[in-house]
Amino acid sequence: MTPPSEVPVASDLYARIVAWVNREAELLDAGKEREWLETMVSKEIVYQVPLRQTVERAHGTGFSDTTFHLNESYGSLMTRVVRNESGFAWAEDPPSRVRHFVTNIRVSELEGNRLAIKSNLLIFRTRRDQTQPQLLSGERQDVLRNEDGEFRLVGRTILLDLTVIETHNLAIIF
Amino acid sequence: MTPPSEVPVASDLYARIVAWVNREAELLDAGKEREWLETMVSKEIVYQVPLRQTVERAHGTGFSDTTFHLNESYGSLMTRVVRNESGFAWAEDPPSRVRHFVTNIRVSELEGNRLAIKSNLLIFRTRRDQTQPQLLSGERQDVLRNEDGEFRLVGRTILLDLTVIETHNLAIIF
Amino acid sequence: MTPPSEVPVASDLYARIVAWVNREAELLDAGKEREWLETMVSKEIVYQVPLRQTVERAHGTGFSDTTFHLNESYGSLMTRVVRNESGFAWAEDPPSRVRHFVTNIRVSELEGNRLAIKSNLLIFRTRRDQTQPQLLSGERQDVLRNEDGEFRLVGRTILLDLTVIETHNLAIIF
Amino acid sequence: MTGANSSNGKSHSVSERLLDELREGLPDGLIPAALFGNEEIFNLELRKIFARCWVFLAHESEIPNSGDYVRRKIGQDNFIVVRDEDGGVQALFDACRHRGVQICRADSGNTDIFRCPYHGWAYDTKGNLLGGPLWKNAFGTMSKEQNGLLKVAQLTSFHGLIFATLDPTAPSFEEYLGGMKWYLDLVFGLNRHGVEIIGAPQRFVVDANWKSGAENFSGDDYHLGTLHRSAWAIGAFPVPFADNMMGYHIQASPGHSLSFSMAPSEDDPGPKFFAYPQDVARSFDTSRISDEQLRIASRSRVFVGNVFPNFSILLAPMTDDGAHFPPTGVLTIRTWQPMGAGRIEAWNWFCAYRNMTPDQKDRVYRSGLASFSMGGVFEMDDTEPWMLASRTGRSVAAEVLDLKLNYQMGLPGVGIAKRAENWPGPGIVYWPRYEEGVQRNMFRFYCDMMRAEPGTWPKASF
Amino acid sequence: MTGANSSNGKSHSVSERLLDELREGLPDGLIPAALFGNEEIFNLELRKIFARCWVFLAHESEIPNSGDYVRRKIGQDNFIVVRDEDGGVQALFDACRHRGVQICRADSGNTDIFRCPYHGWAYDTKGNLLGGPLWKNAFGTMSKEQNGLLKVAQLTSFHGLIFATLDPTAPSFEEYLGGMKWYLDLVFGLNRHGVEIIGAPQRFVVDANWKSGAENFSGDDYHLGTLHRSAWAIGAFPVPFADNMMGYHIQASPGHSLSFSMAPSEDDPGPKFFAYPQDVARSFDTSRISDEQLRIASRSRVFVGNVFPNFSILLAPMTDDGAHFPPTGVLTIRTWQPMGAGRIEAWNWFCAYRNMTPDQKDRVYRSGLASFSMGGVFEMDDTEPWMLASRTGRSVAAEVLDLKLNYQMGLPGVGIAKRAENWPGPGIVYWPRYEEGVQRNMFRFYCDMMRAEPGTWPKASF
Amino acid sequence: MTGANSSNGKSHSVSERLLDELREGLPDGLIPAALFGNEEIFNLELRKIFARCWVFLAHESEIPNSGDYVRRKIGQDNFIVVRDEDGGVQALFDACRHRGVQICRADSGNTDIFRCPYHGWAYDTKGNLLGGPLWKNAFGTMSKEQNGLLKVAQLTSFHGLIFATLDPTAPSFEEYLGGMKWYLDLVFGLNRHGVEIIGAPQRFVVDANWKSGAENFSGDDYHLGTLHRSAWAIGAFPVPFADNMMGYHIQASPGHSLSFSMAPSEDDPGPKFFAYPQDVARSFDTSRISDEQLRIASRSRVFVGNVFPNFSILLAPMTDDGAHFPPTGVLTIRTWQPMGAGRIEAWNWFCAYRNMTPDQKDRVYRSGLASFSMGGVFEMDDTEPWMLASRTGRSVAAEVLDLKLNYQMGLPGVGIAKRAENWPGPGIVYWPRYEEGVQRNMFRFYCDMMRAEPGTWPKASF
Ligand code: FES
Ligand code: FES
Ligand code: FES
Ligand SMILES: [Fe+3]
Ligand SMILES: [Fe+3]
Ligand SMILES: [Fe+3]
Repeated sequence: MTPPSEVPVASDLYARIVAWVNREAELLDAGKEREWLETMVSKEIVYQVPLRQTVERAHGTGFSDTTFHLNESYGSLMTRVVRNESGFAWAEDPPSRVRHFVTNIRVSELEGNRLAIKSNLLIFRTRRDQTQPQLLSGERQDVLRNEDGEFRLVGRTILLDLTVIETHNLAIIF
Repeated sequence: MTPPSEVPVASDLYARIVAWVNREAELLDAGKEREWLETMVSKEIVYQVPLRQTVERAHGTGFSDTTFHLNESYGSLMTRVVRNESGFAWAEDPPSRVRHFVTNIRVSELEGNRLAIKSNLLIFRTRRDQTQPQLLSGERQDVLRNEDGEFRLVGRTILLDLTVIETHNLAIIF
Repeated sequence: MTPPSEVPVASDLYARIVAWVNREAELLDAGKEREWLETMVSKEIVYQVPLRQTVERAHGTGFSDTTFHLNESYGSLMTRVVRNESGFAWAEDPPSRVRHFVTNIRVSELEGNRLAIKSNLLIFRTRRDQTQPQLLSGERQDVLRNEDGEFRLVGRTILLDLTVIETHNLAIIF
Repeated sequence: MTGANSSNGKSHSVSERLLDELREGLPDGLIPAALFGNEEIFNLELRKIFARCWVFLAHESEIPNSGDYVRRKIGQDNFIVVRDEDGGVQALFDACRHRGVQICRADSGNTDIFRCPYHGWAYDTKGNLLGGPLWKNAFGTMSKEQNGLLKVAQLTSFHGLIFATLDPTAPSFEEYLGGMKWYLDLVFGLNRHGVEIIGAPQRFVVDANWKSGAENFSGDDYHLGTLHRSAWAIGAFPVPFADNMMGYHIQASPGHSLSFSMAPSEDDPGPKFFAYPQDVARSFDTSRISDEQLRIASRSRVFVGNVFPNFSILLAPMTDDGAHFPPTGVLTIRTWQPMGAGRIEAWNWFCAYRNMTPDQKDRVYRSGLASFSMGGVFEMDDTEPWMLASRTGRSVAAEVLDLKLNYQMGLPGVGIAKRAENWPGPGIVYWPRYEEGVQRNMFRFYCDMMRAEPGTWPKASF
Repeated sequence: MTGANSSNGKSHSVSERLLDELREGLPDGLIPAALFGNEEIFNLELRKIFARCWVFLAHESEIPNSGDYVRRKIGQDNFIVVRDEDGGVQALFDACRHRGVQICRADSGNTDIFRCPYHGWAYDTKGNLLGGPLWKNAFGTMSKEQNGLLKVAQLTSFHGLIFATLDPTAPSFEEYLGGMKWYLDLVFGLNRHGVEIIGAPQRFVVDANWKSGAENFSGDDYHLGTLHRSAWAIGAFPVPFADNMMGYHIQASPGHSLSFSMAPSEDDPGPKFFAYPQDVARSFDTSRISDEQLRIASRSRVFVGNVFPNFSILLAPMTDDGAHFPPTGVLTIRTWQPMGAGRIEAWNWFCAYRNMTPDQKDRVYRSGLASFSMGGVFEMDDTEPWMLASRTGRSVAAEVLDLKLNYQMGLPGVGIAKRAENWPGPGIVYWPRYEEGVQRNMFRFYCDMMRAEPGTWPKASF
Repeated sequence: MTGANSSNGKSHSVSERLLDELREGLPDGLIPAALFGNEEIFNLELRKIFARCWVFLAHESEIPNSGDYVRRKIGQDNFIVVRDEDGGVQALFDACRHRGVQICRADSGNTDIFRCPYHGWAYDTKGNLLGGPLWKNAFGTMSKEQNGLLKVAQLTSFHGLIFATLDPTAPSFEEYLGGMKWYLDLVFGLNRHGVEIIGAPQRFVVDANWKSGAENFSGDDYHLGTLHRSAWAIGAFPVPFADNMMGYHIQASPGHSLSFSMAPSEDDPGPKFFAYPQDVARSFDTSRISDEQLRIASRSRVFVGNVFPNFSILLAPMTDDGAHFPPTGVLTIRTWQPMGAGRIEAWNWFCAYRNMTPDQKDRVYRSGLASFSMGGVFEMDDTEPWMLASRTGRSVAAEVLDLKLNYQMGLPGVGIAKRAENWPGPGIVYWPRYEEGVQRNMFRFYCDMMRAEPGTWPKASF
């Protein structure tokens, strides 16, 4: 494939992506996961949170490309949505309070009508009386594809800055 | 009222709002609360931090529309400023160190020369020797109004991601 | 010197700075410190993290202008890079996982082909099995200079929101 | 500190030593600083104070309808305070009898069944076990009676205030209140309509010891002049500091103290009836209190008091915006939930008399919020010294240097406070308010409770 | 709570009292709630359970080549599990013998030398001290033999599963397993190829007590109907709740329990061989197990069990996307690492039979991840009640109100479970699965271990 | 761990057992690992070490003018170190005598009055109580003398270094220093001008035990070759590792140790006078020290030492940018404040001789910062192994496997270090520096202090 070409921050395209990213975060933080899935996600989505291990500097970042915390398809994401709508999803009832802080957005064009988006993601999450949040931090690497005039999320990889995850579940969408 | 219409990220208006938001945060983080109040806030400001309770998923977000952590007017905000200037505001002397991280800025136009701004707000706060910050996270919903050529804050609602607040006081401005 | 003039958020220049800031954070978070130093930093860099003390409101922010946590030149920064490449930099082997969240970017022009950039910086850092991050927050004040067509970092001051630093070392670049 | 604890290897001796020092020091107004930070003392408090004394849970106006519930704390533990199907009030320990899972999923709500998420045991609003999935197969003949939710030992409702205790041997609430009843009647029975809670309680966490809140509301008026000096700078409070020191300090009964700000003479120009609006004040009558109580109320500017251990009330004139609104009487309730030797979860309710207009209630709420809340100009300052005192309570230096805190104001010869003559109400009464007998009274009862054997009680009257 | 601890000053009496209550209550299925939160009990567990019992460290397939290592935990402490230069497996305490510095710098890797970063002492893969910089000058004649890395007292490999104990007086692993061996053989020896680990283990931290995980996997089937009700809503699990309760509860030997979901009759339509794909199932044979074991496996829908203290396995039919893929057998291993009285670090491995195709293994991994992982639709829910139970375990109210948890399901007269006749395997067996004897068996052994004097062991058979 | 504590119910026996093991093991250079993590030991240390020994607070150059103050720690507690109105130095416990509120609001500043924020009690710079609002009304005749701020028991200034102790029975500072005085004189009295502090101290928190810092500065030179190997890679340090091991290890007096890096012969080319610039070196004279001391200094490349418990100094040649600047002598002071068994708050001061030029002082500061600070290439590495060692100190495995740390370097027959002949200074002296007697000396005194009864002191000389 041809190398990705950077999309200038000043461009309309970049601006559209920022709007897309903000809209997505707003939907997810408001718990509108079905709307997110149905209006912003491609049926061919590959959504992965790879496992990470502590390794020596010489051995790189420690991410695994075969094992994951989450490895989702459109079907399995829809499964989550249905589950939360079932009224028996105790793990998230009462729901966590989740906030997506998306910064350092970088956009580049890929061939095939696709865009690569990198951003730094900080998730602030609390439940019940918790005063100390769970904080999840990482780089989010997205691929968006223009599907009949609309950008759809076709790939998402979350590279967490953690090896052991301090959370009782991962019932959230990054 | 007519529905709000989204202001494109690429527009000059959006850019002006970003500058406004950044200037405000700079003033507040620098403790220039009087300058903020006198130059950026409308005399008709309604500034509210509603109370939040943990409720089951079926019952929504748990925000109260009648009870608050803060429910301020221009007069009561000025009261805070005067208080901090009194030299006897022990609660904030020595002052906290406060940092506003404002992300995911969304702008839309309302009728009546007004703009609605949503952003995700993370406040990092420490005092004295604290090495662990107080972290306050939430969605900030602002309404700005163009008052003779200048944007003024006429409405602010802070939707915190917390029910119990771990802070000895709320002597900060969100 | 003439007072700094604000660079509008809508301008191309501002956009170029945002891209510069994002590229820098990406390099640093990826541990590409040599590339950062060689491609983005001026040989005349002055890089300082001043010490901070708790002082009463009447006495200002408590920053020292003579004592520092870090006070680096190009030479000493290169020393750090070489050190990390030496294979014996135990302090950072295995390396910390560092994430730069850069928000509230403000740009203004200085005379002499230079730009002043203020931003709010949140650093999320973990090591080994840590589930609770070290969080470092502050205002970053940069000066960039156009050196034959490229922006180079010629000055950086980190005003931390902390007096006591909870970190076993400062082997990171802000 | 557990440090003190470990430092000599006899973990019981630290608390015993501190309590001995307390008992011996109290007559001279000396209290060991470590009481405000020692972990062992704190763990004793949870058992000997909070698991035995009557503590406040909720106001009936928070759960008007059957099935309404709020989740509240006794000590550190959650109880479901629910209006049962017969209109009674229940306080149920939030722990399933099967595996102990907490079953209450919200801070407040309405339900007729509490179902445990783990295996599905279901309980009604009285805590009765109703059953679970495929019950016969699983638990056939097992007694449901013996597997209902656990309850508080005693519960009562007083002017709509719901109090409970985990100790079946505790005296009745009336007996426990003793002389304090006369004063609570004065506030909560000030008219025929009584009071109601406005909105839900605010909760915030402060790194301090719960006793700092309790002793402050027992009648620490002297701190206004310094800590709240800014309040005058902004016109938040209508009575000058020195004038405000005029009034009565009352040890109503062992443990329970209060304080009135009152002008020396009836015809003093200052606020009457806590500065409630005229038309509200007009509704104050003797339908539920005596002439004496009404007369006291009429002369009162501020009422502040604490029912041992951690139920505090304040009734005072406040405004959120002195420039535009005159102060109004604001009644606020506080509980200082003990979350650690150096950790309070403060609960904060605002009350209004039921017959106030919506506007008047809104003024009360806004004024209270702006004055006595986490973001209020008064309370904002209060938490600061409490934090700084609890740090000292944890310190080894205070232990080694034997730091005793000073509660000597108003002791014979110290200051100008004198026993008051012909005061119509019960208790030991001083005028003016330059004294700390109200705090010593709290600590005297505290000391007795901390030393009392299980099942035994110190006497509830002087 | 250390609170209970301090509350009477005799820090030993709390754990002793709780263990007495446990012993006395067990026959009636009553267990004190504080066992799930008391700090003193937890610190005892680290010493009397985790420092003595056989615990799981790794699977040999994780360290195939010499020099391969993984860092694993015994209790809270790190051990280097390494394939030594002779192909043997070592478990070395990760602490330099000079100043105690941890020398293993990665979660996994390959090396022939572990060098300490402080002064440079170097050790080989057997833990032998090799030397350090300028060794003669510094340590000349000092014995290297006496300064090698410390090791576990006993180590064994069973079907590739590496177990170890710090107690030299512990019985052999076979003896320790007792009747449980028959059942582990059934799973890990189900064909001639055996199992392997897929990928690296997932780790996550839950604010709960480790025993909640252990007792759940000992055979808590009854919770599916409520806690996992959503699983049916999304078609993640093929057997209806009531049907799934059919099967056997087995106390294999003291401490170790398990449970089979099994249809009443052989020719039930439901899943066979845990719903493994046909061609995989065809490879299941008696090369390493008996006809009885194979027959049991063939009829089994779900196998879940726990080797005391914290090694749990689950073998069940799952799918990540019921709409597109039928369930497949998924074998998963769990350890519940005790990080605090209210803190578990859960480790999570997925396994496949070696002879499965890459696609089949991928289905196993995806289905397992989507079902039994931190983000899985089943496990997501499990952690919730455990957290809510550990909160109760810490509570003073549970102590004061004397809350006993209920483990009575299946006691004589309680429910329909009955001792099973002519079951081919070892242990005490019940049908159907409406019973909690499997949990009582775990706690009986737990109780014996907690009371056992150093060097002495409760008997490992009924 | 409190675990060990609770594990047998006799909370005193753990520290007693560990201290017995320490005493018995020391002659053979064996020290129980738990000393670096056990909570009970730590709480004892706060009382028996930090509340009794002489500890460093500040340098007089930090508070030149009357009213100047800095807030400093003894153990974990804050003291106000202030230049009083008569020019004397006071160390006042930062706790109001009324309710114990901390009254010092800044890390440093200048004031003539400390006013408490709660009720307004005011104190002068000698800690005398001056009064409060409406004092007569409130506290009339109460003794102000008895209510001044508490103070340290003894305080001294030595070459401008302010030391204090909370123990009135402590020996004089000179006596406490014993032979160490000769060596501190050598550094701080090296010329007639003496030293001053540059800037304010840097503070950072490390999850390690304070003794790791103290023992390292007592003379752990051997770690440079491995831990600081990167320092040579970047030319930060001018003396090769093996050469740098040449020098003397000195047990100056019980508890206090130090180490000199020194070339075997006077005319070695290496750095002289710690590589201070020539013109500075020229100012070094015998105005305050003896010829012997001056000669030692002239031959010295590095001086590192520790005054028990936690006052460390280092004097060594460093540069921030080897490519452009030659190393210069840098004198740095460290204290390792004990914030927990596994938590140090490190304080870090840089010093220069008063007669150095601004440029020279700037070089000292930059070089020190780049080498020995939180961000310095040396110190950056030091904290790492200390953290990894304190983790081991907390471990149950170290307790169960009875891990003894190894301090045997330099014991008879171990390595090449020998007692030095005709050394002009006091103490027990070894050459070369391949030995750990300096650490054993620290732990011997530590052991004596931990076992000493209140009021009694181990002897301060060999
Ligand atoms: S724990 Fe509540 S039903 Fe089992
Ligand atoms: S601590 Fe490992 S070599 Fe010294
Ligand atoms: S606490 Fe300091 S004056 Fe009252
Ligand atoms: Fe107050
Ligand atoms: Fe489950
Ligand atoms: Fe070092």
